[in-house]
Amino acid sequence: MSVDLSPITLAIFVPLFGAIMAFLLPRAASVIGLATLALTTGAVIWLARAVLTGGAVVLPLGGWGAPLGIDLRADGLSVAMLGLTCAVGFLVSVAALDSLKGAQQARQRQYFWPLWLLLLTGMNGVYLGTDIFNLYVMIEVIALAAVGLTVLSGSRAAVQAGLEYMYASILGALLFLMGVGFIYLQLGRLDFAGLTGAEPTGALIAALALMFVGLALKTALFPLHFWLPAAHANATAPASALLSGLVVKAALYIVLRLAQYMPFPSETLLTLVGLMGAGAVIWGGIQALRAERLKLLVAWSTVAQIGLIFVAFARAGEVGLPESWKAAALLILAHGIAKAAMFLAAGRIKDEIGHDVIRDLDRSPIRPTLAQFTFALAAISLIGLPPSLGFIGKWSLMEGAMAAGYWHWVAVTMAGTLMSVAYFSRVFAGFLRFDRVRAPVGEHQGWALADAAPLTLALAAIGLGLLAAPILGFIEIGYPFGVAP
Amino acid sequence: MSLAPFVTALALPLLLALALIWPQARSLVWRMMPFAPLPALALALLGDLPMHAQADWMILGLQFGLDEISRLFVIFTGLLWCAAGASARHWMRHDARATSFGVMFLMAQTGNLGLLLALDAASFYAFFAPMSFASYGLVLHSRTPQAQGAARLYIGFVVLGELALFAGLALAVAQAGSFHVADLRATALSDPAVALMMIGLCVKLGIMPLHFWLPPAHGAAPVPASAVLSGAMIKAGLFGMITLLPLGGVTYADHGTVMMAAGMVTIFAALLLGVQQTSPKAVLGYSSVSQMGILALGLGAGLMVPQAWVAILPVLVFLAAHHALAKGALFLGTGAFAAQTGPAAKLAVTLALLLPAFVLAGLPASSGALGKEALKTAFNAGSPVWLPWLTVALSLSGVATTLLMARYVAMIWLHPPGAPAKVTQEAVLLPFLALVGASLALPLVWVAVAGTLAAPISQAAPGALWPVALGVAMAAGVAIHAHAQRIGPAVFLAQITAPGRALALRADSILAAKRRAARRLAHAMPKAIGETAMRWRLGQTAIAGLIALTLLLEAGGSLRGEAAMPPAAQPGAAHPPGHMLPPYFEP
Amino acid sequence: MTPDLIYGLTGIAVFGIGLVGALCALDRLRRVLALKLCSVGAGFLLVVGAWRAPPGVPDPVPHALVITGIVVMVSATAVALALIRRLQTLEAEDER
Amino acid sequence: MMDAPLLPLFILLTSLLAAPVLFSLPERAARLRTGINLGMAGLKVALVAWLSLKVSQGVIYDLRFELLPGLEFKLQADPLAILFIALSAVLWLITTIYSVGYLEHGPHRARFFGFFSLCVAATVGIALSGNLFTFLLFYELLTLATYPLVIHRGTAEALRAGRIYLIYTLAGGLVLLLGTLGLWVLAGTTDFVPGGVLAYVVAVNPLAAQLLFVVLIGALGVKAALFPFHVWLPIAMVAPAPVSALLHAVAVVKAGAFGIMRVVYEVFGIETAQALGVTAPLAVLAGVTIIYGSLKAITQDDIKKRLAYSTVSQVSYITLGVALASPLAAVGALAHLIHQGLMKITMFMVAGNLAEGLGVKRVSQMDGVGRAMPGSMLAFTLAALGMIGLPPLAGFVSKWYLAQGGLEAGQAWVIELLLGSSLLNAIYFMPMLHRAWFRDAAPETTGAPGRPRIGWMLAVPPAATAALVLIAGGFANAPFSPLEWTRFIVAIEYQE
Repeated sequence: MSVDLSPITLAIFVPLFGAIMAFLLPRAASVIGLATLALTTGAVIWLARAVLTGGAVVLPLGGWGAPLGIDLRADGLSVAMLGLTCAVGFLVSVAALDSLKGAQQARQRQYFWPLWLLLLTGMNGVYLGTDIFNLYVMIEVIALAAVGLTVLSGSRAAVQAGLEYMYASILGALLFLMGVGFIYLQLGRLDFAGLTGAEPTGALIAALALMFVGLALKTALFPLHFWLPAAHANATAPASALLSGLVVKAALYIVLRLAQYMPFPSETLLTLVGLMGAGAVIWGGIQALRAERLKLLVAWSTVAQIGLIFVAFARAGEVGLPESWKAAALLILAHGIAKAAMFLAAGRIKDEIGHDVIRDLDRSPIRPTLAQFTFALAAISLIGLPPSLGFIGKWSLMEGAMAAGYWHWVAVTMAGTLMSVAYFSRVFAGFLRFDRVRAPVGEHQGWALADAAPLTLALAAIGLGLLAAPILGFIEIGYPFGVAP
Repeated sequence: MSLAPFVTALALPLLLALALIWPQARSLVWRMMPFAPLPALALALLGDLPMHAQADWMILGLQFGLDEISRLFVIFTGLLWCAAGASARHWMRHDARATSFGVMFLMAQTGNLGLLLALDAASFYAFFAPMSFASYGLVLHSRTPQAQGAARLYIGFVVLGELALFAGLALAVAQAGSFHVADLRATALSDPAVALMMIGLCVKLGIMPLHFWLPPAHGAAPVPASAVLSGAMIKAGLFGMITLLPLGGVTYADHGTVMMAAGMVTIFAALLLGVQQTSPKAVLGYSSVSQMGILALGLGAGLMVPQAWVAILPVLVFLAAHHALAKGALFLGTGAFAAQTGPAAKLAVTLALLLPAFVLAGLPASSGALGKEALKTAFNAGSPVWLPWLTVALSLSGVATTLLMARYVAMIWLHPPGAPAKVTQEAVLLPFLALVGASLALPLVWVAVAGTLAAPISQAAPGALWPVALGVAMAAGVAIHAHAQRIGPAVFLAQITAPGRALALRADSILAAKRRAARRLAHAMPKAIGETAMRWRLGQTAIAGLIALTLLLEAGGSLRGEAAMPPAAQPGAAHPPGHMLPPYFEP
Repeated sequence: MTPDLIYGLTGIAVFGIGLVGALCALDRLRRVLALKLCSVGAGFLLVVGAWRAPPGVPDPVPHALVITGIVVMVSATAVALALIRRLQTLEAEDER
Repeated sequence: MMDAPLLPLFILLTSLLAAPVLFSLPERAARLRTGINLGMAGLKVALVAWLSLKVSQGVIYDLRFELLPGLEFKLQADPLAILFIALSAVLWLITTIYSVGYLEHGPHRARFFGFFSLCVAATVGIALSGNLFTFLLFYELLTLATYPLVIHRGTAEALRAGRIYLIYTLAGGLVLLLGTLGLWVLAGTTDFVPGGVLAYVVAVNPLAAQLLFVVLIGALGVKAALFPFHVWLPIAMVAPAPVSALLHAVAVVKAGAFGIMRVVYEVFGIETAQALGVTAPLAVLAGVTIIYGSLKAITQDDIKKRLAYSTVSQVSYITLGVALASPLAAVGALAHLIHQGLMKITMFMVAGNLAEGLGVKRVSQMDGVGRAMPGSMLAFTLAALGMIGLPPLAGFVSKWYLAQGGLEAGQAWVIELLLGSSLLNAIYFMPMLHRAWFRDAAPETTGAPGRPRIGWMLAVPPAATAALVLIAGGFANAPFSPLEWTRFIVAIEYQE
């Protein structure tokens, strides 16, 4: 069979190839990793141009179209997700170069690149796939790679958390698989196009619910979030950034896609989703307020933010769904960028100060100013202050909810915002307090190349808010799906 | 008309005040002190009436001008300031706080002259306020406990007066639709507007019951300051009423009644209070209050019967001038007396002091007696009901003043006021004598200065001797001891707010405890919930149950539904099934 | 009761048992085994899909899916077991 | 004359771009930093002067940039914007000089001036915002930029204050977001248009409009320190003097007050708001705040706290004037925006000088400071007398117009309110003046004898602002004075 040289195939196979190469040539792993990312990014840009000029691109892999073969399809939303993955991934890789350069991290270095590239393959596969079974395979690939990244540091806590993550992830995937099976039983088709317009029978909805629960488990939606804080808090900084910024988004993306094509959710189900999101917002906020360590706080904030994305999804009920996904997508992009920046910055702070106990941040005479600044910028986007992308996402969320008269979602969003202010301000206080230090405090300490990547990400998270209109325009390309040609 | 003369008249004292900040300029400024009011005096004496100039860009549209009335006020006020300045120059020569005094003195002077020149309400207020506030420094000058008490009382009344005046002016301007005083006078202002303005100005004038500040303040201030406070500045209240209220056009019967009643009370109550004072300057202060009561009678009559105002107004101006000069002389004389060392010199000064004292008391043919007689005549045009009372009151006021003067003369001997250690005796004597002269000559000079307005005075009867005689007789048999005291406003305020503060403290502590408890709970609760959930795997179990339920549903629906599914609904059936395989399963 | 129904219900039951175990068991190894059970249950269900009309001609797609699922599960099990071993080693080290 | 449609953007950028540069300068590059600070501040004053000239000639600047479909980032230079922007530009220059002097040897100067610059950028942005959405952007930026300034000292107390400040203002910002959304959903636009955009909504659904008004005013009331949202303001006094000066005079509270103006005049429209029956309660609330702030101020011994409560009281004059719905009161309110800024910044700078030069931080320590620091205290005196409302100082002019406005609107209680407030002002300011000028210094409180050393950079700024207080009052009727400009604006807002 012949594979056409298409940006779509490149986006999947270049990372796969890179992962294999990096595994085989551990000494050149970082070079291979960066080169792979550069190539992948190039492919995504190519793809983005194609999408921008010609609308959605469909590539029947191996020459057969749906419903028989595997179609790969790129529309605005998937390219946006690809772009997020590649851009954030690239910058995290740059940061990883620095944080993994020590001699004692040789082992980590050896495994980081293959795992990460495998992860990239999986995610790109998810964003380009149009077939729910393929999605299942890809989320399994992602799960394995992500677990590998979680336990990379080799500490007991990390391995424990990784194992917990593993269980959750596999179980989630299996639930998804079960749903896939039921759908096949019902419809005899697994491609998105085949799902469109299906009769929303009770059984189909139940299958969908199974898939949703599986995905919720993977994306750590309250109350299925139990694995996330430990996993994200104990991984190394670049791994946390990837996990929190990108990996959970893959499952979220599938939820969005399913919502687009499946005979979705009745109003009650959607309300349930929203309530789970609201629960996440509140519970994540409370736990973040209590967290004693910086990375744990950030991880709990991820729980809360993911909840917020689901609230955005449910913000205007069934009627508003054709618009609500845009708000959710904006929040996904915003959270991906900002959270990656925040985890990298938290890692930098931990590296410089030597610990990440929030209470004692102000006891250190060392103040990694730039990393702290980055953290604050990322927090601005996560809290949702203007003009960040997070703000725009929140704006769309609240606007839709308000227009539909769903005041409770507005209230939840506001409560979540206030809580995020409260827990992030705990951290700021640690940065900016000086009267508990005996030694003279030096400013501008700990400048490093590694600061550049998170800073870029954080600035992007804020600056992209100004480009919200074009971004929104872009992700709408190729929507609604319709039946593939 | 150009603005320049007015600006010059006001800028000179102001600039001198500012110049005092530089140590190098101080001696020059003190030498200039007596001449500071000269530009204003020159303007009043030499300028052609009526004068008017305006600067729209200043404050809220500044308008200056002089008419016949204000011209007279400027003349006697300026004269008094000249004399007080001359006296102050020597009085303050070795004073540690001379600079502070000088600045306040000149600021007050600027304000006093400025308000006489102002022709619009905002500017009037703009000059009235600095005058009042700067005087605070004059009253407080000695920093003794009495001075501090007096100053506190003074500032309290000033603020009260300013506020009332502000409110009254605001109402008045809103009603008249113009800032110009002529427009205010031409408008039938509402009762509250007039009442508020009257309160604001009566504070300055010391009409009872707004007089409390006056005697202590005049007693506490240094001699030159007392002279202008008592002579010049309290007349600002009178001038304000003359210039701002629609007197002579509109009837305000109630206001007039109150004013006259207050005036009568003032005349005699001040006597009763004044004769109990031991400080000679405080006695003089009460005498001022008493004299202002006379002016209040005139004002009240004018308010009540507008037609009478034409007759009353010139008399009031005359009385103001008369009181300014006589009282100024008395205050400066007190200083001159204190500065004398030998008993002979003291006696001589006392004799000189008797002249203005008798003028004030209304010795026949003196300005005091002429003024009162003229006022009686003017009252004839007023309310017939009040006329007899007014006449009697005016006559008896002579007795009252005589008694007060007697008390004063006694007190300067019994409780001689303090004087600076190294003051030049002649230098402080000279301004005093000049004012004595001016006071005696007033009836003669008035005709020349006031022109047509002097008519009622020149036609007035010389007056009777009996009130003065009676007063002297009574005074001779009187010996009274007195004491006066008050509590300060600060203490009062503290007492009022004490329960509130205690309550707030208590509420704070309760709140703090509650907050602590809430914080403990907020820390403990999530932890407990989280741990319980972790231990019992609540979430997971619930989810497992849910999913199991879904599976059962599915089992019920999907598996049974499968059999019912029509073959046509299976797209795969139409194609070779192998093609459904992913590529890597391809055979 | 048709065989496919029996087969399907068995699959669901097996999945359910595995699910409860995976979520509620505490022992690590048991949880892995429970996940395996889930996987088997899901496999059963997919195989039922191959039974569809006409009953005589098996649909190969579900078979392919099942095989893929098994492959995925095998690798996942391997990773899980490796992690468990690693964790045991670490715990043993900590205790010493 | 050259026409530059991007002029408002340039004005915004003068301080927005200065911020990153200042952040990145090393701590020791003091001279360069000062140069950039003063250069940019001076440039901004010049640009603002140019802009005001153009606007007074009738040019309207309008820059738009679409952020979301239909939702624009919009900068607009109208006379009302000029009023605020001129205040912030001039006072920024003055405060910058003061801050350079004040923090000469302090730590974290790079950070301080960076955020300082950002803070002014936010203020300028608020002034130039052409719609409520843009206003919201800068409003939040202002919160973020001022937080590091408030906690600049880095002590536990400062941190606590900072947290309270942050929670209040961000909660306010959140409610403003809610209000903006509500406006957007109800009216389909968030533009500021003289006469308002809500006439239709008010006619159709008055309840929603009333609710929206409450939400918006509540949100802006946090920054404008309306009772009971004023709590943060006195606590935020732990900040360094120039920060307090800026917070009180220009940036934060004024942003709130300015926002209230925009909302009442250009979102609702004064007539609509009046018809809706919401202005009267707002006026009453402002009145309560005025009295409450003054009463609290009396009991404070800490100089800065007393000034802070005084701000609570004084800023509500602006709200009061807006809410009275009469052109004259509006003139008073708008003029007070400037006048209060000038007076309060003077007082805070002098308070800073007292703390810096003499170690005097409490009213009870102020005995005799007038002799030790005559220049600064003279400035303070002018400002305090202005606050009380003595002519010809600036405060008198605004109070006068407020009183006239109250009468014009038929609300005579305003006069009583103003009287009460002036009385209370006198009660808490007079003792300070009395102590400063008429008491002899207690040696143990003022430290070493002799004249204190404060550099010209600390001495000149309060003198300059005090002079402005005098000029703004004394020449209130002159062209381009705040009062005149205010009349120009009111003519537009009342569409006369």
